[in-house]
Amino acid sequence: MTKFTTWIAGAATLLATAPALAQTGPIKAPSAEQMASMVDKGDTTWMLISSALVLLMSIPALALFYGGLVRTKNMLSLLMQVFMIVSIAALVWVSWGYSLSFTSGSPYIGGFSKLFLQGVDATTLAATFSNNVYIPEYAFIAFQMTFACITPALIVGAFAERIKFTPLMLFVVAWLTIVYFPIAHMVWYWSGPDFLPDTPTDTGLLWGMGALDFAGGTVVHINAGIAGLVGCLMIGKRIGYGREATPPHSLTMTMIGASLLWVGWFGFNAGSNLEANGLAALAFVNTFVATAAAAVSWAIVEQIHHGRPSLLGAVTGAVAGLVAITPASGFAAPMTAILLGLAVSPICYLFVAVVKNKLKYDDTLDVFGVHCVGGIVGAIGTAIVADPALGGQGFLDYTVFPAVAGTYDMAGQLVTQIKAVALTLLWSGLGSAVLFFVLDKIFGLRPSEDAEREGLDLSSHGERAYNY
Amino acid sequence: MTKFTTWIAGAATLLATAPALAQTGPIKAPSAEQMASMVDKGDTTWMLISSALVLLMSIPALALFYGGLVRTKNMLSLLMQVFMIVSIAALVWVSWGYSLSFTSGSPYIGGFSKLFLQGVDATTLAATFSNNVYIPEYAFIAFQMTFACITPALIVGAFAERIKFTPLMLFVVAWLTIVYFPIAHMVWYWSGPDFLPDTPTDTGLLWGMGALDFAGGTVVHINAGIAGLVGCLMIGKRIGYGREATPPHSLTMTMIGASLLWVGWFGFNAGSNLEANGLAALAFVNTFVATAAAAVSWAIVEQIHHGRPSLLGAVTGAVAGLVAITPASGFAAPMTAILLGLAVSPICYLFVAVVKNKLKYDDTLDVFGVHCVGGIVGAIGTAIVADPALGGQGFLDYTVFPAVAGTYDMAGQLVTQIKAVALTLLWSGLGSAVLFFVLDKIFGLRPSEDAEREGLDLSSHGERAYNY
Amino acid sequence: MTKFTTWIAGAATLLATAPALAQTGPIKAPSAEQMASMVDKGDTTWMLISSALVLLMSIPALALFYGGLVRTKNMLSLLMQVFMIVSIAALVWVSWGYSLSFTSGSPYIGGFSKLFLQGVDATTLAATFSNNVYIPEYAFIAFQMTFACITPALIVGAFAERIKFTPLMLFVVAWLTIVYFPIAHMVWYWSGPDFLPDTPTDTGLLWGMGALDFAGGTVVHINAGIAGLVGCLMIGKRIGYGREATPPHSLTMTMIGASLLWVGWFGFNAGSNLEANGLAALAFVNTFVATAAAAVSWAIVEQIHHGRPSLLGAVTGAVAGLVAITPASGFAAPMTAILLGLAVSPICYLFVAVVKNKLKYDDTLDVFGVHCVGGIVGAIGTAIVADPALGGQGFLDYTVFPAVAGTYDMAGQLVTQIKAVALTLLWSGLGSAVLFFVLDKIFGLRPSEDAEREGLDLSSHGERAYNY
Amino acid sequence: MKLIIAIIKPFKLDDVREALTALGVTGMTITEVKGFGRQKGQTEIYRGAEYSTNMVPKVKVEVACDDAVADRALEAIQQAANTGSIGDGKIFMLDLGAAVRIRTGETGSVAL
Amino acid sequence: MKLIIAIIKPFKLDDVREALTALGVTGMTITEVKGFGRQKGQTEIYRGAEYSTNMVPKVKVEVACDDAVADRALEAIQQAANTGSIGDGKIFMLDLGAAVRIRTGETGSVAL
Amino acid sequence: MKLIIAIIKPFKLDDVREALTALGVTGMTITEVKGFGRQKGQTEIYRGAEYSTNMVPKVKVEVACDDAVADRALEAIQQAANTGSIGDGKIFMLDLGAAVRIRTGETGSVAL
Ligand SMILES: Nc1ncnc2c1ncn2[C@@H]1O[C@H](COP(=O)(O)OP(=O)(O)O)[C@@H](O)[C@H]1O
Ligand SMILES: Nc1ncnc2c1ncn2[C@@H]1O[C@H](COP(=O)(O)OP(=O)(O)O)[C@@H](O)[C@H]1O
Ligand SMILES: Nc1ncnc2c1ncn2[C@@H]1O[C@H](COP(=O)(O)OP(=O)(O)O)[C@@H](O)[C@H]1O
Repeated sequence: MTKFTTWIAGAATLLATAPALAQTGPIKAPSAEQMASMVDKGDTTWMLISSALVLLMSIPALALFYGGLVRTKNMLSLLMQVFMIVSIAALVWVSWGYSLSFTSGSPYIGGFSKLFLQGVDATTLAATFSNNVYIPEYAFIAFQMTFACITPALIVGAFAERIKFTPLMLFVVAWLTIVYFPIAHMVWYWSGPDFLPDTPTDTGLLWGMGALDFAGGTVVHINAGIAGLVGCLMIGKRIGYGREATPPHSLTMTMIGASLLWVGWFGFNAGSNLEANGLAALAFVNTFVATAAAAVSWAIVEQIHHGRPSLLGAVTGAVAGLVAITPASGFAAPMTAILLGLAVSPICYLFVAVVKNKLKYDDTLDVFGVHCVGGIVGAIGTAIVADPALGGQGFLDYTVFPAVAGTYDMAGQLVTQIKAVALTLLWSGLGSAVLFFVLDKIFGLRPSEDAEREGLDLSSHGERAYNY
Repeated sequence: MTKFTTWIAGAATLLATAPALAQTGPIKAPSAEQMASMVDKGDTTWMLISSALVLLMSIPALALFYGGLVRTKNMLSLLMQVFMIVSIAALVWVSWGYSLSFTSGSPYIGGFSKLFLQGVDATTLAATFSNNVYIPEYAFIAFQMTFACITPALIVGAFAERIKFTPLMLFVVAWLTIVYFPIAHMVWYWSGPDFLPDTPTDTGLLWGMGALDFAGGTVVHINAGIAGLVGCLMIGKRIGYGREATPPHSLTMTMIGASLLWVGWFGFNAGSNLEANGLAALAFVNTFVATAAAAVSWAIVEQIHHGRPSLLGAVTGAVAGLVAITPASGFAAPMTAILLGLAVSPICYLFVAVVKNKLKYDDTLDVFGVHCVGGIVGAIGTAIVADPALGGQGFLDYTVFPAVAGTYDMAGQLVTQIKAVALTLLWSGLGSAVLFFVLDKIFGLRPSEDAEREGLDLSSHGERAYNY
Repeated sequence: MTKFTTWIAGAATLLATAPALAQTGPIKAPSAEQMASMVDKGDTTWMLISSALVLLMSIPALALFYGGLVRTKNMLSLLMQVFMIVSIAALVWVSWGYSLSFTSGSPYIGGFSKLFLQGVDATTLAATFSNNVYIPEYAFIAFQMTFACITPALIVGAFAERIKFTPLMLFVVAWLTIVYFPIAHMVWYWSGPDFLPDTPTDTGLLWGMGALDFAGGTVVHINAGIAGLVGCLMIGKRIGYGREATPPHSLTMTMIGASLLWVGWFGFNAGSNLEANGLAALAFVNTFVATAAAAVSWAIVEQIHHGRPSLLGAVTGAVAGLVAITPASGFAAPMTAILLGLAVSPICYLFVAVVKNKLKYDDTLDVFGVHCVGGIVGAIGTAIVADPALGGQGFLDYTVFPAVAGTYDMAGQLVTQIKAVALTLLWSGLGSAVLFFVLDKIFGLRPSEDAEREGLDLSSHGERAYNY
Repeated sequence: MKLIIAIIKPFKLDDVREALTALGVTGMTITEVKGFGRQKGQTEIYRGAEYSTNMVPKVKVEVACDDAVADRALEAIQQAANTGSIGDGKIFMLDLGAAVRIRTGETGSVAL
Repeated sequence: MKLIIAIIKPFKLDDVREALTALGVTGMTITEVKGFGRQKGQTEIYRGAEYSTNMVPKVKVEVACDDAVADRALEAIQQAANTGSIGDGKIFMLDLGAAVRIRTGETGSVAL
Repeated sequence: MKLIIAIIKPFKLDDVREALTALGVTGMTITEVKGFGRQKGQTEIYRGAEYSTNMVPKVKVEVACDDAVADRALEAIQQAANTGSIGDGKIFMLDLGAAVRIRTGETGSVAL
């Protein structure tokens, strides 16, 4: 079946579930009143629960995944960093983040029209990827808020066990502002399917170029991954790196974290469809099986390399699979999603177990090796698996109304994807470097040697994670 | 935009999604058959998943939040208490709780018409806050059941580490019956928007007075908080209180608990809207940002007071924020929700870190200082943030059909809120005191000194939480 | 109220929410285009979130429930086994499991028409239990995938602490193929309510016999439970069984696991309704209260037998209640669900605390005593509680169009249920025995004595769960 | 010099420390241990399997001190840790051949 | 009086305890420790980083006993804890200067 | 034979072990302990309640060795564990009456 018929059938569904429109056909540039009749409570529920799932990914999932991997004396610092980053990012998001990301402005960044959510209320709506389907704007804001919360939290793994708390919090505010919001705008901003035909240039830069990123491979993972690498290089290695053993203090916590990441990631990926329909279900299945495949393939690599598979390997593989399928989740077919999952683990393994040790950068929790590398694999892989010739979903041409399937050109798409990756690496890499540099000069990023030895839990927060 | 137009637009949505009504307009006092056409599966899904989220708040979230804060030897007792309270409360709820809370009776308590859920089946429906929108009655029962489960579980934190198990279970049954069900009835019972115009007095006492409590600030938090204070005063201090160090045995567990509380609380607050629409999304966003603000403001208070922020502080702040936004979650705007969050933490901090130490009551886990005080801040704050002049949602006048926005009077609302708080403090305070007194006389509430020293895990349950 | 009127009202709802049909009445054997208008996004959301909840049941819930009960040195092996079983089962499911389970073939097993999900795409649909209500096929695949993931994971508890990893993974692949998929097909496969009238024999064997299994009492619990018993008998007792104390290393983890199982089980049971309507809400309430009742009744049995209730008892009771209500969840009324919950705990207690010790089989985590025994209690109890005379939902006769309530015959149903149980016990018992035997001959199932003593964490995976 | 090893009930640690501090002994080392003795541990039952471990959590206090203080320290610990019930624990005293303060390298009683 | 300190393999604890009980020694104190020795610990690999700790979990058993029983106790432990493979552990014996039962204040061998 | 007991800072363990290995002492037993001493522990505050425990995590190293090596071992530990700041810890030395290797039953210095 071609992509085209898929979408024709999709349109049929649409018409049937929005009967008010049945007589008149889809409405171009609908009025606010018309839009109000284009909201389905099933979609609203889906967006709200997806938002809750993505928050679950940050707290407790990511905090536990990371925290379990550090030494006992730094466990609490990781929990605290993630918890506070989520809190601060949420405030920044509703204050200026949403406006800078999702209002019309330049191709690089949005405008100030919705600063502090002005103009948003319980009746305003946000567009989806289907003509004449809308969701409450607050639901969209909540969903996107969870993305702004988790992305900076991902970064901290790269320099875990050796960062001062307050400068880190300042970094997060600044990084969101000059790195994350612009990239989110470039990749995801557009005026929506009912309005784009009349305003074809009202999009973010990368969206306009046709870059495909279903749920945030570039915006979230490559973005955070490269920032982490820059951070760990600029902050330097941990005391005792390479000499002292630093076994994970609780793989139990890491496994809980990985499991909840998997569960929550359905909100992240299938929620990014913004509608509860067959495509969301497809993204769900893809997220499921790509992850499973990556867990299995990491285990197999370890079985071959070390003679036995480890839990840490399996869950790392699962996370790599989740990262890789993220940009492709709504574009791939289950079988190509499996291939993507099988492929990503050996590549990340190479970076985590070989390249890192060779180059001797101390990326404590492999934020670069898993999120950046896995994100790049996914971003590039998306160009392949999205091809309708391979059972993929292709893309919709939204410049016509109603939208129709575009003609897929895999080579061209590959180039576009690579450009998007490169731009993200550059923007985030440079932006992060400047921020780390400035903050280091002003406040110092690294705790004293004694504080680091004692552990950040006591030295930064005056607490221990455990007092058995 | 005024509240009024908000609701007009809301009505438009309603009409569009319930097309059968489009010709006829909303139906006053619809028949059972008519009602059957007023159910949206999106709402049903929302209520079911919200119910699951609120159960998650009790088990494991609250159990872990509390359990992590006690000494190892009492960890398991907290887990057990919360788990069994949930189980017992569920049985009490379907047996007589639902009937006493949500059927017509006196202004103080409901009647016996639905004892043991008689008359309820898979086709009966419950009203929402919108004209002509219904949900399956079982979904409403399930949702409210989770509230009846968590509220008594909140209380046990106040006298953790020193309570006998069986008398506590009896207390829960009695407290639900003479305290919780009446207060739930007083605050939340009414005959629904399609029927109230004809039966304007068929409401609970506080509902009739116009008290605003979106998701349970009085019913849940003030109610449980004051019961906890009474309990800890009557049971007395722990052995060694003030002399022995009692550091939290696992802040890791406490952080997991707080995170899951946050995630689950979206079901609690946004679910209390009973419908998946823009208002639910607003409650969701408010819950998100008020919590974030409170976590940040608690951390700042600690930074100022002690020179560094602690994880326990951050998560305590988050819970205080969740408590404070609960009654206001569907009334505030995001920016006023943030202000409420910023305000609640310093106030709770004062009680937890200063007042408690001054007055020397041993509220082990600060049920009073966080839930009761935070609940009062929220209940009173609701009168302010609900004001449409501040971007709030005001209230709907349901005595006319279809409902219209009422004229908001902040001063009057403040007085009403204070009355509701006072009544709850009194009713629950006195009711709890009587129950604790009677149960203490009959069974004794406190374990022997040896049992307390050994820890309740072994002495009450013959088990340890950990055998590493 | 009789079942009949319930379903009439249900049909009214249906008509109202699918207005395109209002003029024409329900459509027999609808075309693909017609079906496309029979999808409700509320249902789609419900199935997706239910799928996420069931995955949560496996990871982390079941892994923690089991892992907490073993000794520290084997904790990680349990986590790893469950995590990898889920991953492998997901791949097997989409590769050949879905086709073998849910396509037309023989009464015993499906065909190959959907191998590797061929023919499935984002527009294809799956039937529900209501005429003219469909859900995206991918959503159905995802939901059923989670069942295929958790069932083999349940088995491993029976021989925890003494199994080799790789042979276990091979067992899972083989067991799914020759045991699980056939039984799923026999119990759950049918051509759907709009097509069955024309193809009345296109069903699985047990479905055709009229066996009732709402959410998997036979397919999941009896099936896994008997496989576990066979496994633990064939693998033999742990070294030191009966001599060394093997107290649970972390009842905290077990309690977290049990709590998340409870929360996730709403997806399992109420999700099995495939639609978000009043029946799903009923299944939700039944799942809630049966579990609560079973937790309470286990605690009471312990109070009587040992003088105090234990947490392990309470959570074991809860799981037994969840197991027992599973097949009955959409058929019982809340009050009969409570009776079922009260009844199951003493029976499972007998097996776990008396029979096992008498017969001296080393079912490490009581997979047989809880899942198989509890599943049998539930399967047989279903025949009783489903009786409309006891407030149950009876069954629908789908051979007429539209479906009508069938005439309930409790004695006949009891016989049918017993036959289904017996067939499952036989099929799974024999199939599992053959598989264990063959794999033992080829690879050996049991680790060396030293490896077992050292613990599987280090010997199989080279890791420890904790390095405090 | 002597090395005193006391096995006490965990909740008596604070009392013992205060008693020793009163004698001018400020340094000590604490270990969590399990004790077997007359005191029977709780019988624990897990799903019907009984474990009667008679293993009881205790705290071990090790104090190095001058011969001059040793007897008084012994007595102080005995009194502070005493509850009169079974399982109160034991105190052992050994001869200490040498003591070194790592920071300074000082040896003998000044090192304590 | 003697203080016997035995470092043994954890799973041998029950055997050792039974052997000592058979001699009439009923009190003992147990500590979880880590041992370095000839026995090499597992090499653990975490995401490609190898940790070859050669640190092995052991259990330390401390028994105070009368001189009269000491040698037999030593032998009993040695036999009970023996598996014949590397890492079985060591037994050390020290002179015990004094012993006090905290509950009663009794001293000397009666205190044991 | 001597039994050397050193209480050191946890992060110095690797250094101490290397220093001892250099002397040919390959066996040792490690325990996690808590120390009270001059070094004040962190003041921890939990929701406004201050706990100034002055209890600091330390590691206890026990090494049995020949008289011949004992003094050098003492010195080696002192140097390896030294950071010059308060809380570096102590080393104690006791006379060891007997030593047995469980695996073989060997006694005396060969057993070490
Ligand atoms: N012979 C012994 N050697 C070492 N430790 C002992 C010995 N006897 C008792 N203990 C320790 O002292 C603790 C208290 O001893 P127990 O016999 O229970 O009580 P009591 O000293 O009051 O008679 C035990 O738990 C154990 O740790
Ligand atoms: N010199 C020593 N001092 C203290 N403990 C020792 C010493 N040598 C060995 N041990 C302890 O004994 C354990 C077993 O020693 P090891 O050399 O591995 O085996 P074996 O005693 O069979 O030769 C070690 O793990 C360590 O705990
Ligand atoms: N008298 C003592 N007996 C036993 N252990 C001691 C004694 N004094 C100190 N220690 C141990 O040595 C550690 C370091 O001692 P401390 O007084 O803090 O520093 P320093 O040795 O540098 O003066 C303490 O934490 C404690 O474990």
